[in-house]
Amino acid sequence: MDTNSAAALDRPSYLTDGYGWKSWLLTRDHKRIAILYLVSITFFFALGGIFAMLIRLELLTPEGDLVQASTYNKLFTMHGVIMVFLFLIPSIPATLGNFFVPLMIGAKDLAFPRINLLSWYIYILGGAFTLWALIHGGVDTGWTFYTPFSTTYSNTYVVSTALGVFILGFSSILTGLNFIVTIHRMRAPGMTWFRLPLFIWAHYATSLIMVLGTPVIAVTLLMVAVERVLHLGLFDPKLGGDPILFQHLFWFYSHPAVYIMVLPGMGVISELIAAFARKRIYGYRFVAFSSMAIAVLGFLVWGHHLFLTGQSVYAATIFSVISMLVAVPSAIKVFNWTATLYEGSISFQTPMLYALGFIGLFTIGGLTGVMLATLGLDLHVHDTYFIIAHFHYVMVGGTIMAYLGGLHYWWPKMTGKLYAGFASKLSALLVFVGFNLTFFPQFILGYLGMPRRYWTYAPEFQVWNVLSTAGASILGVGYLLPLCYLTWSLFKGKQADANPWGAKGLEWQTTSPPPTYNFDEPVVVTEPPYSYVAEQHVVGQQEVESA
Amino acid sequence: MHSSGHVALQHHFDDLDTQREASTFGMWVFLCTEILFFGGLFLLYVIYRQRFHGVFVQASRHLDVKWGGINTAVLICSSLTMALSIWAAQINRRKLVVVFLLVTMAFGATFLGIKAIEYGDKFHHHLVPGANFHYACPPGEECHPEQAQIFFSLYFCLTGLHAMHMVVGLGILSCLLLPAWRGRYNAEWHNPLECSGLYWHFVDIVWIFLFPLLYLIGRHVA
Amino acid sequence: MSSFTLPFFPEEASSIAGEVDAMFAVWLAISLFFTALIAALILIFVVRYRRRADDEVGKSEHAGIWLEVTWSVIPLLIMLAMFAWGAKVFFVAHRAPADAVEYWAFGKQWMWKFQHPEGNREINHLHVPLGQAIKLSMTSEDVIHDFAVPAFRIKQDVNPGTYTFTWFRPTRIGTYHLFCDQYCGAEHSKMVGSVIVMDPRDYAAWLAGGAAAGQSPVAAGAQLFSSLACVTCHEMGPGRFARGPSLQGLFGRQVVLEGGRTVLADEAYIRESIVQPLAKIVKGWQPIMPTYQGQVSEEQLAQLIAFIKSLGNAPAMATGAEHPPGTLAPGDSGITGAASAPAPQK
Amino acid sequence: MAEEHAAEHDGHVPSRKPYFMVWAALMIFTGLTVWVAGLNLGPFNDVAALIIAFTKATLVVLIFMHVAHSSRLTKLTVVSGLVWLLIMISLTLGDYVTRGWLDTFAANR
Ligand code: HEA
Ligand code: HEA
Ligand code: HEC
Ligand code: CUA
Ligand SMILES: [Cu+2]
Repeated sequence: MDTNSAAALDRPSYLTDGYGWKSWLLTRDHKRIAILYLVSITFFFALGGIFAMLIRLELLTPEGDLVQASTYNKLFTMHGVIMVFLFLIPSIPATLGNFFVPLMIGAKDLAFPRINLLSWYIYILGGAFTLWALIHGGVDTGWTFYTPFSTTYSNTYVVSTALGVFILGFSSILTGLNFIVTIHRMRAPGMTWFRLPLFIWAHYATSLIMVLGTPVIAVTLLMVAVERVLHLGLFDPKLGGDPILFQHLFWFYSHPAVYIMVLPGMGVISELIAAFARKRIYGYRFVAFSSMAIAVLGFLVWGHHLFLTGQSVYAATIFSVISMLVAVPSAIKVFNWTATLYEGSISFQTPMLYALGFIGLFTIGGLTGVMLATLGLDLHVHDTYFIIAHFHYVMVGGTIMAYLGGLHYWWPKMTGKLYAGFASKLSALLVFVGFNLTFFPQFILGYLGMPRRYWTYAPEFQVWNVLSTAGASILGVGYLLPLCYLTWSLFKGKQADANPWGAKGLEWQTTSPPPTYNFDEPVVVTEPPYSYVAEQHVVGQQEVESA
Repeated sequence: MHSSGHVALQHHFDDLDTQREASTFGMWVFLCTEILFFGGLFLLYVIYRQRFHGVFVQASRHLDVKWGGINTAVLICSSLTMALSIWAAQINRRKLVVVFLLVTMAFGATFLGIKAIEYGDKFHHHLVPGANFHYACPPGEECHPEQAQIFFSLYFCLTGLHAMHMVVGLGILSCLLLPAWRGRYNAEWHNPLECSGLYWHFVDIVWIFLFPLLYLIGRHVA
Repeated sequence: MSSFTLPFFPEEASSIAGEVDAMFAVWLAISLFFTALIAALILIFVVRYRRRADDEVGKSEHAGIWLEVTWSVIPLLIMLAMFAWGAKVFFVAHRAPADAVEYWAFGKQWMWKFQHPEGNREINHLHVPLGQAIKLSMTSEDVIHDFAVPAFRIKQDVNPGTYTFTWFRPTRIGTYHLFCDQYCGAEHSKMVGSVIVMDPRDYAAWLAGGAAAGQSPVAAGAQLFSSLACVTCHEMGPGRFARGPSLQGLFGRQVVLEGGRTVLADEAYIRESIVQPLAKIVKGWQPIMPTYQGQVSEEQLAQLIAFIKSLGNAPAMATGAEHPPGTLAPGDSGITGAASAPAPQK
Repeated sequence: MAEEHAAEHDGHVPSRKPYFMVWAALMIFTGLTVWVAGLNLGPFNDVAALIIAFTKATLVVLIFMHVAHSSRLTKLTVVSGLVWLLIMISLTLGDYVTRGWLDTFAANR
């Protein structure tokens, strides 16, 4: 145990620097705020997951026998809203990003610690609004809030949910703002742009989207609320308004938002591949710039969600071709990760299993995305289960795999504890298998024509639905396991070294868990990231996963 | 650095300059999001203006160019005094900072007062969208209450959102008064003043666009 | 038991289905290739380069620019090719062939209403003759719906306040699912029905038989045109003084507006001219036309439009003929596999 | 950025003249935009109004908000906000303007 030297351990870590609820709820330490976020998003993930299980149970049979139609509609709406706005968007940035952006660039904290804490409170407030709507009877508009249904026809709690999402937007904006300023202004001496870990590049790109896109969804949902409450006509077709204008505004944010969801995941994967192949990411600059390219191009393709809404076919053509362009930087990433494995020194720790799973599932999700961007195909599969399968592959197969991989990778750093190796590998396997069983059949269902948001369906679709439900239960167990053994490790886990994986990166140069201001001595960076050099003595790897 | 150890220095920054640059930059990034926040409404304006060109031109004549123009002038003056209060801080004139802040706030309040008069007038003439909306057709012209209602919806959303920003701006400025009085803003350190100024000017700029787009488009017909 | 069949592909029952499936098959092959390639490379590398000693490190190499270019450009070219193909199919799907017959569809929470050119009306079921290209003009009475027939591989949102279109040429006799594919409220999943493709002779018999017959949309529109007093301003026939422009040959023409802009006189334009006449003023005319908002239902609007369309380019008032002679050219859609179309029965 | 502020601390007294000049220009432009709106220029009414508004905004940004003396990063931030707004408006407008272009029924040609 070298860096966790006795002297260093004499002073408190960020976890022991103050006790009691006040020291947490009024903290300005980015690491503690990350933990606050971690706990809250786990809660919302479980809630969204429960809704998912209810959806899958209802769909076990073609008839609507478990819940009523209106209840079903609320289920998938709350599932979508919670998973997207309360779980996936904050997931990696607000937990792993919050914790590791300052650590990885050698800063003492984010640029605006108070704003960081504020963003968590705003998140909680937004979540409270959403929960309030949920408890009082829920919403049934779908997570897309399409008008005029949401403004005029739905008689559920649209306004409080929309305001909830509106509020959550500001939480996201503040996080992004904080990251941008931090990455620009707080890098340690010697930490040049091309010495930044790819995780940082990914978060920088993500923050750009958060800052430039989120205000649009905020104002859009505000308009929905205003139209619904005050009966101002903004999208109302009865006044000559155009509901498709709402869709433009919604997707101007929500397409880039899917890159808010996946870019941080891609950043995590770059770190994992580098650490577990013990080599520099192949084509570092290409991977870095591809994040930026995705962020920028991602703003030009939102119309691919509107191909069949009555949008002009010429606009559709433009949006289609740019959607294809935005897939190129994703391809660059996938190929560079694969090439990094070549001549690496690959170990199969749990995080690496998740990373490899990510590459496979994201590739499938991405390729089907490009199919959807093909105008003639979207003609057939738009708004069917093909879409559902596509985005669960990228969001669950992609981002959640990355999130879990990252959580397992940095868990020893965040908590100072090691978790059980066998259970964690088992869970990675269960998630992979369960995931495919849940969502692959949905591609077939989609091509067969089964529409999404259907409470009942034609009987010939049943077999695939049964398979999907079966898969979902495996998946559920796969997610439940980490919850158990990670919690367990907090109490019974072995103490972790400063650098249990023998990985490179500033975050591994401080103690596990780090002190309040991250580093005991000022940091000076002298080498590019991932400088694994053979001659140099590499810290012996701790017996990590055998607690 | 000369500035380390300053009272305003937060512990995670190495020196005041980094802190100042960080917060100014942060403010700009925030203003960027504000552009897009208003941008959503501007998009609606552009699309509906394109669609209902005639109606928008006609409905715009119900807005009072006189009040709109005066308010534009008021905001421009407030921007000047805001800039001057920062200038006063830069030359260490403590009282002048406070005076300019107060004048800025007075202009801001005047703006809101005039806005209130205008809103009251719209209310009086049943031009507030909703159940009581009643759009009187100009004699001899065909009219379209529905589309005019969309115009007024946009008018209220845009100016309302703008007015809300003014209120927030007034709140921010009033928080600066006491520290300014205590001489906290001076040549070495006046960053909160600077950042609040950025916000105030931004709100002014929004109005610079709102005025012609809402008040003036029907003028050449009237 | 029907629930234990294991369907993979939906039936192909329209002229466009074959090409959509072909495109899907090609995409599937491309995807399989790339997924397999990446999976294989990963497997080979992780086995071949697995860590053998605790302090082993990988061999970092510098990026080969040609490799980066290769794996950017090849996928890009593939995608551009698929984009072009997809766009072509999309345009075909948005442009009904010349011999298409116009049907109307109205979406409403939670049912579909259809009107045949012959005047028959149906709810949730649509009977069509085999081989006949059918253009559906659609609108909604409340929220957004979506007309989707998987067996035809077509889909189109149906919006309130405006018109959208789709068309298909059924190539196989049978009954096919009709789904509402845009979420529209509680009973969205019950807004389903069927499209029944019949032999043209059976179809004719069906039309003549029990099905709810009625006036054709064009005839109904002509009646509305006089009962709503449109005719007082828009007098038919050349050379006569009128307070409003002649609607003869209006449809499909570019109309010059006050202020110099031009617009295409399509269904949306005509609808707008009726419900919101002031929105676009025809150059040289006064804005005196009253609005008919709220006085005509969506179905009546559709009938008025059908009537105005029927005025065609012919000098005299057309009498319900769907298409001016000479335009009945075979479909120029370029779709392969279309069944030869028997002439529509009138 | 650092140099410019170093200058400030060195006792350089910033001038207030530019502020008054910008103020005067803004007032004049306000009058101008009202006057121009009264003329009938057809579509150029909009163009003129927007050009004047942009000029005014640029003056405020450059002088009142000190961007003229700020880092490239600040300038980039301002510009990117505008560019993104432009992306949103132009692509959406592109949809609306081209909506009617496709003749949905080959028979009408
Ligand atoms: C994390 C989230 C995420 C991500 C990353 C993506 C990525 C992509 N998505 Fe997806 N998408 C969603 C989330 C996401 N999507 C959601 C939530 C919806 C539905 C919303 C709703 O309606 O509720 C949706 C819907 C959706 C649609 C609308 C479908 C419809 O409603 O009709 C389309 C259409 O173009 C689309 C396209 C794409 C494309 C082109 C990509 C690309 O970025 C993918 C790029 C990646 C690759 C291509 C893989 C790697 C490349 C290679 C291995 C090289 C080889 C490649 C080729 C030869 C092509 N998506
Ligand atoms: C991040 C986003 C995300 C995630 C993670 C998921 C996860 C899952 N989703 Fe979700 N889904 C969406 C985003 C997401 N989804 C969106 C945006 C929609 C569209 C909504 C709309 O149409 O408006 C959608 C819609 C959607 C549908 C379509 C509904 C319809 O159109 O009718 C279905 C159907 O199968 C589904 C299934 C699932 C399943 C089985 C999971 C599984 O992966 C979930 C597994 C997780 C668990 C089972 C929880 C794990 C358990 C715990 C942590 C402990 C909890 C405690 C106890 C149970 C004791 N989802
Ligand atoms: C009081 C007279 C009047 C009546 C009644 C009237 N119109 Fe018109 N209509 C006009 C005038 C004048 C114009 C041209 C100015 C304009 O575009 O508004 C016009 C324009 C139109 C146009 C656009 C024509 C073009 O050349 O682009 C259509 C379509 C139309 N009317 C349909 C109808 C229908 C259908 C009705 C009855 C339901 C009707 N009108 C009733 C006066 C009338
Ligand atoms: Cu109608 Cu769904
Ligand atoms: Cu998208």
